[in-house]
Amino acid sequence: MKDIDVIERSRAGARQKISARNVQVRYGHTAAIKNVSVDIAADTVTAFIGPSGCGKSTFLRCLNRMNDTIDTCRVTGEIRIDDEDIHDPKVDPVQLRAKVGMVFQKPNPFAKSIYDNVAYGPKIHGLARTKAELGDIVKVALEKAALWDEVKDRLDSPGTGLSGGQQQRLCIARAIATAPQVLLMDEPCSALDPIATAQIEELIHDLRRNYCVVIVTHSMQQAARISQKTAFFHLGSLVEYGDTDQVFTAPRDSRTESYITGRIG
Amino acid sequence: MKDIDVIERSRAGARQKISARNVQVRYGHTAAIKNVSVDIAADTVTAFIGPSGCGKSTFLRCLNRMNDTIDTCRVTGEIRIDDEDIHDPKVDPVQLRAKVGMVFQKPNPFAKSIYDNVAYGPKIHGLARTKAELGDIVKVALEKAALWDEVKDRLDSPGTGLSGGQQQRLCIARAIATAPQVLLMDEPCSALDPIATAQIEELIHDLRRNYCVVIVTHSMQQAARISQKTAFFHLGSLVEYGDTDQVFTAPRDSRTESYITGRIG
Amino acid sequence: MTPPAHSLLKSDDRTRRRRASEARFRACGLAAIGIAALALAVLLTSVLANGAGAFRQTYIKLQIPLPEASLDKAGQRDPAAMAKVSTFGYAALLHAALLDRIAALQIETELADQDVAAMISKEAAATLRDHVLANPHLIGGMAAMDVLAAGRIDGYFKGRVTLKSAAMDGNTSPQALQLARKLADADVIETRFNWRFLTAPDASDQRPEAAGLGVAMLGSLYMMLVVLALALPVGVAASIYLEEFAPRSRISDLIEVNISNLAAVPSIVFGILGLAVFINFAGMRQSSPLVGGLVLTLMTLPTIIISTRAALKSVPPSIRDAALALGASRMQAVFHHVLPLAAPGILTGTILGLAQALGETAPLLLIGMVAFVRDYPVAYSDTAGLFGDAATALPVQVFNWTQRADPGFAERASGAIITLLVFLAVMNTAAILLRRRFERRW
Amino acid sequence: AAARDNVQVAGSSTVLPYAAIVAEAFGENFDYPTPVIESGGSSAGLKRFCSGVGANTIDIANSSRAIKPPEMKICAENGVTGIVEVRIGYDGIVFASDINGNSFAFTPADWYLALAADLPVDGAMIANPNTNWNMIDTDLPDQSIKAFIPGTKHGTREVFEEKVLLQGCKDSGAMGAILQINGADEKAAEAACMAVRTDGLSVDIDGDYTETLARIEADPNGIGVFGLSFYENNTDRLQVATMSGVLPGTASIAAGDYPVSRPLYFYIKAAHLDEIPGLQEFTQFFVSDEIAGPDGPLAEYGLVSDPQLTATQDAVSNRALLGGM
Amino acid sequence: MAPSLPALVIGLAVLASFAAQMRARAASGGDLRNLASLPGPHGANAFLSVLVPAIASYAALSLVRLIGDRQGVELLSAHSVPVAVLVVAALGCGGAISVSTARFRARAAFEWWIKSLLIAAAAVAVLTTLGIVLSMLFEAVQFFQQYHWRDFFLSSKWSPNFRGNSALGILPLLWGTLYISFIALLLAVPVGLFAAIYLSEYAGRRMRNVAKPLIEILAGIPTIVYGLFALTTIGPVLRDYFAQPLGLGDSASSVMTAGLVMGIMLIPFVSSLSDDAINAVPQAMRDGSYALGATRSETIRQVVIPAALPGIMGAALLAASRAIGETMIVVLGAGAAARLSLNPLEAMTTITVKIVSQLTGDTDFASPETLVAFALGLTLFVFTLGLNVLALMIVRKYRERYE
Ligand SMILES: Nc1ncnc2c1ncn2[C@@H]1O[C@H](COP(=O)(O)OP(=O)(O)OP(=O)(O)O)[C@@H](O)[C@H]1O
Ligand SMILES: Nc1ncnc2c1ncn2[C@@H]1O[C@H](COP(=O)(O)OP(=O)(O)OP(=O)(O)O)[C@@H](O)[C@H]1O
Ligand SMILES: [Mg+2]
Ligand SMILES: [Mg+2]
Repeated sequence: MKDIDVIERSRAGARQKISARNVQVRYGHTAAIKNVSVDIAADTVTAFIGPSGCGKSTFLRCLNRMNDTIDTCRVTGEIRIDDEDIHDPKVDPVQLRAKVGMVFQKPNPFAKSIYDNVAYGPKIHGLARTKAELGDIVKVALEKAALWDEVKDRLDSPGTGLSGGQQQRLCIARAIATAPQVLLMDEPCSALDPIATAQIEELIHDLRRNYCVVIVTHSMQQAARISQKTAFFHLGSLVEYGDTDQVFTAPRDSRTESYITGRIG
Repeated sequence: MKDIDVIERSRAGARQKISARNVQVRYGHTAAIKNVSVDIAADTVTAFIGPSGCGKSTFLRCLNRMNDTIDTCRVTGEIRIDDEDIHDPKVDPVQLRAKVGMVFQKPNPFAKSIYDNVAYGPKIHGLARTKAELGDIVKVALEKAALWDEVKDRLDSPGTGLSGGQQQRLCIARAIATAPQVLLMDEPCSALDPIATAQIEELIHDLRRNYCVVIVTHSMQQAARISQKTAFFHLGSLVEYGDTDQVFTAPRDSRTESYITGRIG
Repeated sequence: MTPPAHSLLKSDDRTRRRRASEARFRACGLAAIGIAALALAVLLTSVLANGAGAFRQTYIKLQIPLPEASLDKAGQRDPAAMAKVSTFGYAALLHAALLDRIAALQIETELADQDVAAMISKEAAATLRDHVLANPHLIGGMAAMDVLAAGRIDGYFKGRVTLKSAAMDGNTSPQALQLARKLADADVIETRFNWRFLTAPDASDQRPEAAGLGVAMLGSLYMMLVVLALALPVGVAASIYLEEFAPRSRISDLIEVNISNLAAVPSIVFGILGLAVFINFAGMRQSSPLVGGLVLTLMTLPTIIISTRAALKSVPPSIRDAALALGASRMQAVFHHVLPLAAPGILTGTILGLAQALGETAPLLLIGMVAFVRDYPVAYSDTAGLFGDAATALPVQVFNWTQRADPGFAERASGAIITLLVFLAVMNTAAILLRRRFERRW
Repeated sequence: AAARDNVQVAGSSTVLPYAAIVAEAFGENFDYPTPVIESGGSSAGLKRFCSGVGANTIDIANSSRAIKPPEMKICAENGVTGIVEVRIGYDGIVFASDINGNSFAFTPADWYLALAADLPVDGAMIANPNTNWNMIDTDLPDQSIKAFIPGTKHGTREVFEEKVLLQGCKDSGAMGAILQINGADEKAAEAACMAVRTDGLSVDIDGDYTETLARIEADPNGIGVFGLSFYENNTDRLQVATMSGVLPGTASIAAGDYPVSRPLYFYIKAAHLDEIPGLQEFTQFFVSDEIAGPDGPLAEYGLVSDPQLTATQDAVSNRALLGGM
Repeated sequence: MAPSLPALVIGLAVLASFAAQMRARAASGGDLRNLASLPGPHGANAFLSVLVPAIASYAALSLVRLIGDRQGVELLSAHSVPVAVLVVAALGCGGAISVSTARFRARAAFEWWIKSLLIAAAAVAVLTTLGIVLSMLFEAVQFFQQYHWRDFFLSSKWSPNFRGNSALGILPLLWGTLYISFIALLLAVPVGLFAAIYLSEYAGRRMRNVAKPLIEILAGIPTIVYGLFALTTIGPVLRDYFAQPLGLGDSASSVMTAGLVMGIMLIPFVSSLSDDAINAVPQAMRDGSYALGATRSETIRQVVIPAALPGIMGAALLAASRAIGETMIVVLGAGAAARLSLNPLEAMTTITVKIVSQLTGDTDFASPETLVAFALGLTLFVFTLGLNVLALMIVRKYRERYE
């Protein structure tokens, strides 16, 4: 396990998927993200940790320009994905988001059936040629998200009638069904029990082989388990960013240390 | 710590706050809760654990008759709080809910200012005689919910503009501001970082002195830390219910054991 | 399952197609707005072009001798005796005054005296009579008055009547218009802003130049007060009950169907209802704004109820749950949290409903408000009660005027439409501003 | 409800302009409030008139036709027993077309041949083949037939059918031919004479004369049926056709030369005469020579003054009740 | 005396309100938490306990008096009504004050009053229906006594006649009603919906704030203006550029003319109400779709519209209702000819138009030609009722709650 990680990490080091420079985000007049620069490698899992309200979700939403939909939100600085500036006027946010998928912190299923919730992405991207193929995609996605068994008999019932954890997994299934290259996950396991969490972590581990995964989590154990890189945010700033091992065992910044040892919140 | 727990438990054993008998819940034609009977003691923290979708939220919502608001939802069986049948036609669900507060799984702040979110309950229940008193109640509630420092400068901004974890704490503050006798909390710490979680756990610990707290959680550690009683649900049934120590160290049911050791989900 | 395009800057076929479809969709939206805007522009321009003239009016400035011999033979200044002299008597004085004036200005005209007299509005005599009866001391002297010019002369100064059309017109002649032009040059005839149009009551078919909207505006105002005071609260209350409290049952289904069905009831049927219930059964006054307001209230209720219910329905249930869980009653949850969020929809319903109520004529037909009314209705009187005086309404005036023979009324009808729209705009501003404040996404 | 202090009138929209002129003058010269004149049609007016006695019913019903026996019966059932009938004059009905178009000189037969649904030809009824005026009479202009006639709700339609179509049917000899075809069924023959074609060449107008005028302006081939007063106010846009060589006008109609006209009435509720202030005065003022005479404002506006006005004045003064009730 | 009655009742209500609050406060012994309800609800309950029964009794007694009046007997003397109302008010006042104790759940009582007011409001809608049916039933029955129902419902000929012997078949009118409404909706629903979509999803705040009220002006323009617009502008254009070249007749008034113009009038009904419904869809749902790489239009079509469907259906239904009930535009735009034809460029007419024209005509008011208006009105009422039941069933199938 350790060895593989080392190999992976060096490989990742060679290919940066996302690189952010001096990113600032303000909601109206208050800054939520202050001057964050970070490089996120392909084929890695990067964890964002930090106290509640420190700007993790906000920064995550910058990476696929989801902040565009919030009127008061202003993003400055440069974010490049595959060396292309995502704020370039020529970039279509639609294409960007097809490439950079996202699971939100609050589960937000569509007012559609469970099946349609998952099939929606593949449909609009034309990932399936036939109905059967689409059915397969849905099934595989739900299986990966550890939801298939629970919902296979009620694919037609509305996605909004699921339990909290089921909704969360539905949103994960929905996101992976479109096969993005980068997957942004905002606390994807917050409403899940340990077993489901383990299944999702396994999924993330699998995804890492081909994709770049960024995950926001409050569980330091989880971060340590699944990520190769960890970024620690505090009050809108990126305080520390490095290999997960290093961040958790030998943090460079005193704030990181305090947070990890449970002294600041 | 141990000793106190024993004392508490014996005391609790004497005074049952909530007692449910043969509770069944169906959504349309599918049963979500099957024949659950349970006694919940006053001055205790009771944890509901179980895999996602097993009916924890559903059962919790029975206890303050929140399921009344779902058209398709049918609750049968008997639930008594303070020895009064809550389904008695003479019982006003409004008074019931004033007595039995609730924090929902998905944070649902009102589309109002942060201050108004918290002040709403005390206002309608007339808990404050003056504006200043109301302000105090709001402040104390926000402090207890570990949110005061983050929002004290923006009490006027909308509650919906908070981060996920902040919204969750806002909902906790809102619930405790009305000073209910029973507090039902559906995964109140799911979006919180460890420090905030610790603060909320401390709050729960404090609350226990006077209130009856029921908490749904996916974190077995959390259940072990804060609860005196634990109920394990599986596929809509109450599989095991007992002292937390016993449930975690010597589960009687094999399913409980599998779940705790991470074998079923 | 090839992953989508690798470069964000270059798009593949599918993306191009999707983007084109996006552009088409957006264009459709814009086109829809365009259609609506175009229709609005066309309608408004035609109304404005036709109706602007109504806001200007031509007057003849006259010095009118008031001989005691013809106005107060007894010389007692006894009002009853003076009132015996009818408008016909005063008309003669006016005609003489105009002829004198023309003679004094040494303007040549081939017109017969009676055709010259026809240049003065028939309304003028009544105005003069009222003036003299109110100021008896004037008798024996002169009265300086600006009197209304007849409709065709007025039309000439506004471009509605031309020398060419006058040549074929049995009611005027090119000579009359030429004379009017000379008088205007001599500053005897003047066209100026027409306050009377907004204040004066309706006039008969012979006097388009005197017709005004005073009574109609008061009538509409009273009716809208009734509608606003009843339709909005009753409509919102009914919606709240049906949406938030009524048990889901056959009965509530029936009520729901019944309300949408009411929306499809032709407006004149509400008139039948009003006549049967309010006038014949309850004995309320015919032609009164109170009955009109009640009928319009019933007519607008479905619009308000339907939109309010839709608005209530779209408030997320989690908001209600949150309030209920705090021990708020359903009533409190609705009034404190749901209603504010539903406010935009409710206000839209109100805007549409009031627009409908303000512009509707047919139901008023049967309760006697499509009428010729000259006396200003008062809001309250001991004999007639609240809003019990006979009145008309703005759309009624439009309807009436478009039916009249004299082309001068067509111009006034358009002017009345402009006024109606302004009235509507004023009435709805509050709703529009409020709605703007409440509109937000959650 | 408290007693009213204004006179309340309802009924025919044809009578409305005349009633409004009188009401206006009445309001100006008397100390009573100006009467309220509603429109809404003779039928609705008479219906409200007959709905009972009391302050919430009307005092006068205007009508463009005489009240009918079944209506009288309902009136009586509702307690409205004393009714004074007043004929105020005659309404001339004229045919007019766009001012810039061809001029026409009609006979009733022309109209019959132009508008009949079916025509008797060689012993059989065939669908009216005429589509152009000069197919009927070569003296008429070469212009396709497009007639805007009053809809069946209008009293004018009845007059048009009887005095133009039926007359034309008889004049043209078609009546005889039809009688031959249908075996001398007089009633059916009359109905056939008055049946109007439905192929779009004849257009019913349910609205008022302004609508007819607008339609002619939108379709310059159209010829419309108008009231005399309406035409006289729009001589710059319409040219009138002669009927059997007579030009319509108040004089020619009063003299009986111009054939198409109808009487206009109003009905007074006798029970209200002493209850409603000003009602008696208003009715007398209405029929006074000053107003309804040949030189009065009503005639000036296009009402054909009733030659028997004096008799009417007496009837009003004496409250002569209808049907001797 | 009469005008002072309201003043007296309101005075009593205010008095009761204050007294009840004082009593409650006194009962609380200084700590409001001892009360089952706050003083506010106590006061409000007392206020309504006086006001609502007083108004209700006034209404009921007046009704009794009226009914007596209509029967020609005096069931109640004029003075007894105010006295009775005052007694009721005083009883309410006393009762409300006396029950205002610490344990009294005043809020529940107060809400009971409010709820009864809400029910009363909902009852208005039902009573209106009842009133409409009753006010037409008598005359409709008379009509069917004079005219055979089979000829009315099944005949395809409509040609009323002054001398009786009229053909009064409803079918051509029904057809015209449906045809014209259909065309109107064909224009109004897509245009209105697209306008709503553009306003809520694409337009900036400024444009939206301007455009929405502007479009709503269309709903405020009197229908006669639309009618004239149809008659003088749209009609001739359709005739000269479509009907004549296509050989579909040469009528300026046609189903198409009226339908299109009516469609324009209905745009704001669809657009404004749909806009509200679309706006009420939670942003989180849109975000979910955008995050999957959906374009705006895909999001709107597949996520937002389904979620807003109940509101949009309501808007369309309202527009349809208005189309069926509209008169003036049809009179001027479609003509007055009752005809059963498929050609949209031919003149036709609707039930509503004929109701108005037969009611405001010059025919004998006791004859079937006039009475038919009531039969038409009642038939239309029943017919639209059927359509609405159908619509409700369809809407039910699609309704989904979302969060
Ligand atoms: N509104 C609803 N309509 C229909 N089914 C529902 C509804 N809410 C919940 N369910 C179903 O009832 C079952 C129990 O749901 P519940 O929300 O109680 O689960 P839970 O134990 O809280 O799970 P989680 O930990 O994921 O929140 C699940 O299978 C769920 O899909
Ligand atoms: N829509 C918004 N409008 C205004 N302020 C916002 C908005 N969303 C977030 N904020 C503020 O920005 C800051 C960062 O929020 P963000 O959601 O990124 O936090 P987070 O790190 O995700 O926290 P959590 O762990 O609680 O989800 C917080 O202070 C929050 O209150
Ligand atoms: Mg977050
Ligand atoms: Mg749950």
